[in-house]
Amino acid sequence: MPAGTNAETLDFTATEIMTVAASRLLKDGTVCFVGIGLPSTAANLARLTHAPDVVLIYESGPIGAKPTVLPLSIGDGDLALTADTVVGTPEIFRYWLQGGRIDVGFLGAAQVDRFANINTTIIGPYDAPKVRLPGAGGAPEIASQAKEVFIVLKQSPKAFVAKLPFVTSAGYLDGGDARARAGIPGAGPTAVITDLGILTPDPVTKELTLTSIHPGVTVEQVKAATGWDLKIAPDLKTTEIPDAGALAALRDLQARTAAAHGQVGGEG
Amino acid sequence: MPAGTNAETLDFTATEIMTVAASRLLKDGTVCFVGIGLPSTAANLARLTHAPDVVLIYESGPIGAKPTVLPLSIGDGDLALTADTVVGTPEIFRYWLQGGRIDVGFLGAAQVDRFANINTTIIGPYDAPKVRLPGAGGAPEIASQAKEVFIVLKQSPKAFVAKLPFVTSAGYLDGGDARARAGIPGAGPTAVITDLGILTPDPVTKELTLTSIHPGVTVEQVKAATGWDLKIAPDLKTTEIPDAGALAALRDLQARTAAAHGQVGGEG
Amino acid sequence: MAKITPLREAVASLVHDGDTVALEGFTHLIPHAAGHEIIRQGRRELTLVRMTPDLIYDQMIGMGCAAKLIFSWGGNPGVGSLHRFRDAVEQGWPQRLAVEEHSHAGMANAYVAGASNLPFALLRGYTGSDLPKVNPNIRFVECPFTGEKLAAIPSVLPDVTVIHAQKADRRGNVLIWGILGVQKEAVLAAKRSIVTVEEIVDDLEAPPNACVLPTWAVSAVCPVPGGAYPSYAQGYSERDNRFYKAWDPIARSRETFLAWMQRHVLDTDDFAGFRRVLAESMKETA
Amino acid sequence: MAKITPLREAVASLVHDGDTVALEGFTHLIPHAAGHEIIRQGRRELTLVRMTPDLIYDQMIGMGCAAKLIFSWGGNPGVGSLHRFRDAVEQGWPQRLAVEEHSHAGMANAYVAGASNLPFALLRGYTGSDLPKVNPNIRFVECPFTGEKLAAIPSVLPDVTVIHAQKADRRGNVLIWGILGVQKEAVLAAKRSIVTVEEIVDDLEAPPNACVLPTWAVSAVCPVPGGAYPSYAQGYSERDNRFYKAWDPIARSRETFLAWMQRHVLDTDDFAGFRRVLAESMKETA
Repeated sequence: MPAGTNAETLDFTATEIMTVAASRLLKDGTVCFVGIGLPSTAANLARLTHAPDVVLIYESGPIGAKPTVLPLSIGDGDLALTADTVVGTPEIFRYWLQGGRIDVGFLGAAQVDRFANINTTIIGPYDAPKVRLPGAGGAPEIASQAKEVFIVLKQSPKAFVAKLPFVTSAGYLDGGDARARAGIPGAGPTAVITDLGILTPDPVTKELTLTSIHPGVTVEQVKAATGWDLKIAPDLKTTEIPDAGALAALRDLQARTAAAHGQVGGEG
Repeated sequence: MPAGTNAETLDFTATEIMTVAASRLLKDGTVCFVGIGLPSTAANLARLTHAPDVVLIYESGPIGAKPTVLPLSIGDGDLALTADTVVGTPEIFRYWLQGGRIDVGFLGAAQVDRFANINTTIIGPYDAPKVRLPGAGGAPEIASQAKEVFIVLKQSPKAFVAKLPFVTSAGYLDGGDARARAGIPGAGPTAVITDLGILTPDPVTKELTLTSIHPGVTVEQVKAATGWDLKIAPDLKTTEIPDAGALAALRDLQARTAAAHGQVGGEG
Repeated sequence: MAKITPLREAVASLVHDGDTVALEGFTHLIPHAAGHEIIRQGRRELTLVRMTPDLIYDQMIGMGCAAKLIFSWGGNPGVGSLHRFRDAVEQGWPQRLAVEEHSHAGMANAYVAGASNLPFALLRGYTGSDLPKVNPNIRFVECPFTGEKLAAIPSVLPDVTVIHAQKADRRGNVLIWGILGVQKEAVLAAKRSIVTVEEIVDDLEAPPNACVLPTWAVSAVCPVPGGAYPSYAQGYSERDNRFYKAWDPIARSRETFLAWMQRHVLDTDDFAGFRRVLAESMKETA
Repeated sequence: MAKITPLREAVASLVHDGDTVALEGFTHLIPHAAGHEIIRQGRRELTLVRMTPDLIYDQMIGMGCAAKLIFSWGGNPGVGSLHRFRDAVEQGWPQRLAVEEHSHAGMANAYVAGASNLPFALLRGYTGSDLPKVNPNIRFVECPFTGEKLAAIPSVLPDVTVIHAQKADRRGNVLIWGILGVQKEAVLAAKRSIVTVEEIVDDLEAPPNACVLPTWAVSAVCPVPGGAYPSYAQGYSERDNRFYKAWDPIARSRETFLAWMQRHVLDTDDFAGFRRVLAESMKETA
């Protein structure tokens, strides 16, 4: 949490502003395909604050889940019990994601590159890996078939790399119109929300550009946490600080989750 | 009902012996994909008599239906309420029929030819039909994918024709090993049960041969009701007469059906 | 979010001349009321899609709504032929009806492929049948692993799908149960959808894993109690087998058909009106 | 008809060395008891299939049951890595593990294709991903109508599928509800199947259109109450999140792993025995 010290003086943590900033991007009524962990936290925060009619779909089958606490796994019983309906996993991927019904795919990642491609597969060569990561999960098709994609992850030189060892899920590939030329339908990652700021793709080159910086964070900090020469938007904004209501809702959600699970919702 | 007069002197109608003979072919525990009308009557009679554990699957979705009266349509509510489960129609065709789980496909037909091919599509040329029949329904894939097929229909020169104007569903195609050469998995129609007798395919040529004749029916009657020079098995048997229990069960079923529907179960 | 709206408005705004329209329901939950409303509003040149065209398609075809029919079994279930469908195919009355004919397995898979946003459905099908000879939309592809030949048919992708369901809640979430047919796939394959329902309730009380169409996947929900008549809605009404039999003589001649449609459909305002006039006319002939 | 039989006998007769085995359950209803029994009986050279290999596959891989893994996401959900899986891939311990890697969409479609007796699954998938570069079983076919390029992967066709479900009746009909995952497809795609259940009841009391596997589509039903532990069975038990966290340090080193497996699995007779010993050891470390 490189920005922790500064941010805490403003009475919220770097993870909290990341989560609240990510949640703000979700408009009410959006149909959102949610990954577990940070995306799920942000999406549920949106549902509990400004977007009560956001529709949360988890790859395990729940459609319209309204969990009372954050799920620890993608298939928690609470997701099933609070959903409008629970379908089989094949149907989720066939009728709902591939069917073109998802407005926003909300993903985490182990690594991203400058064109918002995602690696969750491997560090090192595929056949002799240095680190074996969990793998693709639902991400390749979420990244390609959701109308747009938000990625949320903490910013560090290990996570934000110039070149990925493996592209698990497509962002803008080599940039420019490469994604469209590859016949990928969705608009791709329109925002990468980190603990330091928000990166969005340049409209033409599709290179991730810092367009919003969290209060208390310096541009130098963000550059130092990025494995390439990060472009900074000329009209760089400062991220709005989390409002008291959202912060209270987030903390309450996490307190209830900790009480229910013994820990805060994780990956998987 | 060409055999009516003779058969009735034996205290059952030609339709009754046809139905009972067809039902006898269904072994207990068989998984049977049932067409509406005569097949459904025979299959339910089997279930109510010698084969209590026969599993009836209807293309509308019920698996393990145990209707209290004969269904008038393929989607009667009674089928759903008495089934072990009701799945969608796509699943019936995908997981259960194409999945290779059907022991016997039980079909009716408008016309059959000497190789037990079925026409339910058209009389006359396809583009300028003399009679437009209902069409294929589930039959093409039932005929090809069930492990074996029983066909039940009344015998007449119009129904038993030398050459079909249209092959809706494959029997043995041109006979011999034509069916296997065409890559069709199931064994094909192993019995055609009529109001006059039972026809089974010759083991080598696959030409339908009269192997059992109903009591009170003459070979000449059967030949006259067939649109080709019908082969008669050298060891032609006489169909066992319906036992009293089966006849009583059939009549009771039909009486209950008439009381419930105002008529006996039909086609469709 | 589905708009909860009268059926007349839903048909007026969502069903257009020339559309590909699927009215689905496998014996159960056939959307007769919506079919009548399409006839009343005089839609023309529709491509009608349905696995089992029955009375409602016989009426729509006989009233000249349809230019083409995509189907797999066309009959009056439990009774016999569809006379108006046959007249259109055999005699071209009231106009020639183009026919694209499949098997049930083909149609069911084509709806699944449509709901899945695939351009075609893949199945083991049509082997040994003459259907591929008369339907150029039945083709074959090779498995890239085994070399096996498999059937391919285009996905069903309706402009509008119309179904009848048991109930919706006040937000427009729809619950269907019993014989499900291909209704869910038909709605999800379509650009727009109309769901008539028996009733609107506060809470669907759906069992776990029930067939629920979320409100945001449906265009319009229209309360039409009994709107599946003479078909049925499990838990609400029984199939009226008498009507299926009564339809046969009505539809046999063009004149009796047209007179019946005039009195029962064109001269009535809505499905409740139709049911009232039908009750009168069935009393007359009883 | 499914045979209702103890799990030990079902594994002994239905799971063979060298088989392709799918233990499915998407976070919910993971068949841990059956996985332990496969380890106890020392099965070798298995090709393991599973969308989300988690603790039970970590144990099976670490105990040397597996020659190959077909999967789409391998982790300890909510905690982190699977250390035994990583050790097998990164270091080849206890033996080299071949890996065939897909996306969830690919795996889910491959199970559907298997259940449908198709040789391959057709999907819009893997576009822009490097997965096709490292997995020769991801190929592409052309739509015979539109010319579009679509992904094709081989069907999953296990020799044996193993799942856990809430209940079965005395005939062996199985009811699953809640998060369904791909269990139905996995059973129907397989030659043989084992279903462990929380309880055997007189009447399933299944809602209409519930996910029911008929007895004749299942090989063996084995009563194992709590058999999904530390995963959960909706309506019966909660997920034990503590165990998922506790697994991480156990699995980090080969020695602690082997000692733990010896004490908790190899030295116990069945899952009830495992649960008793686990309760003791968790008390020790508490």
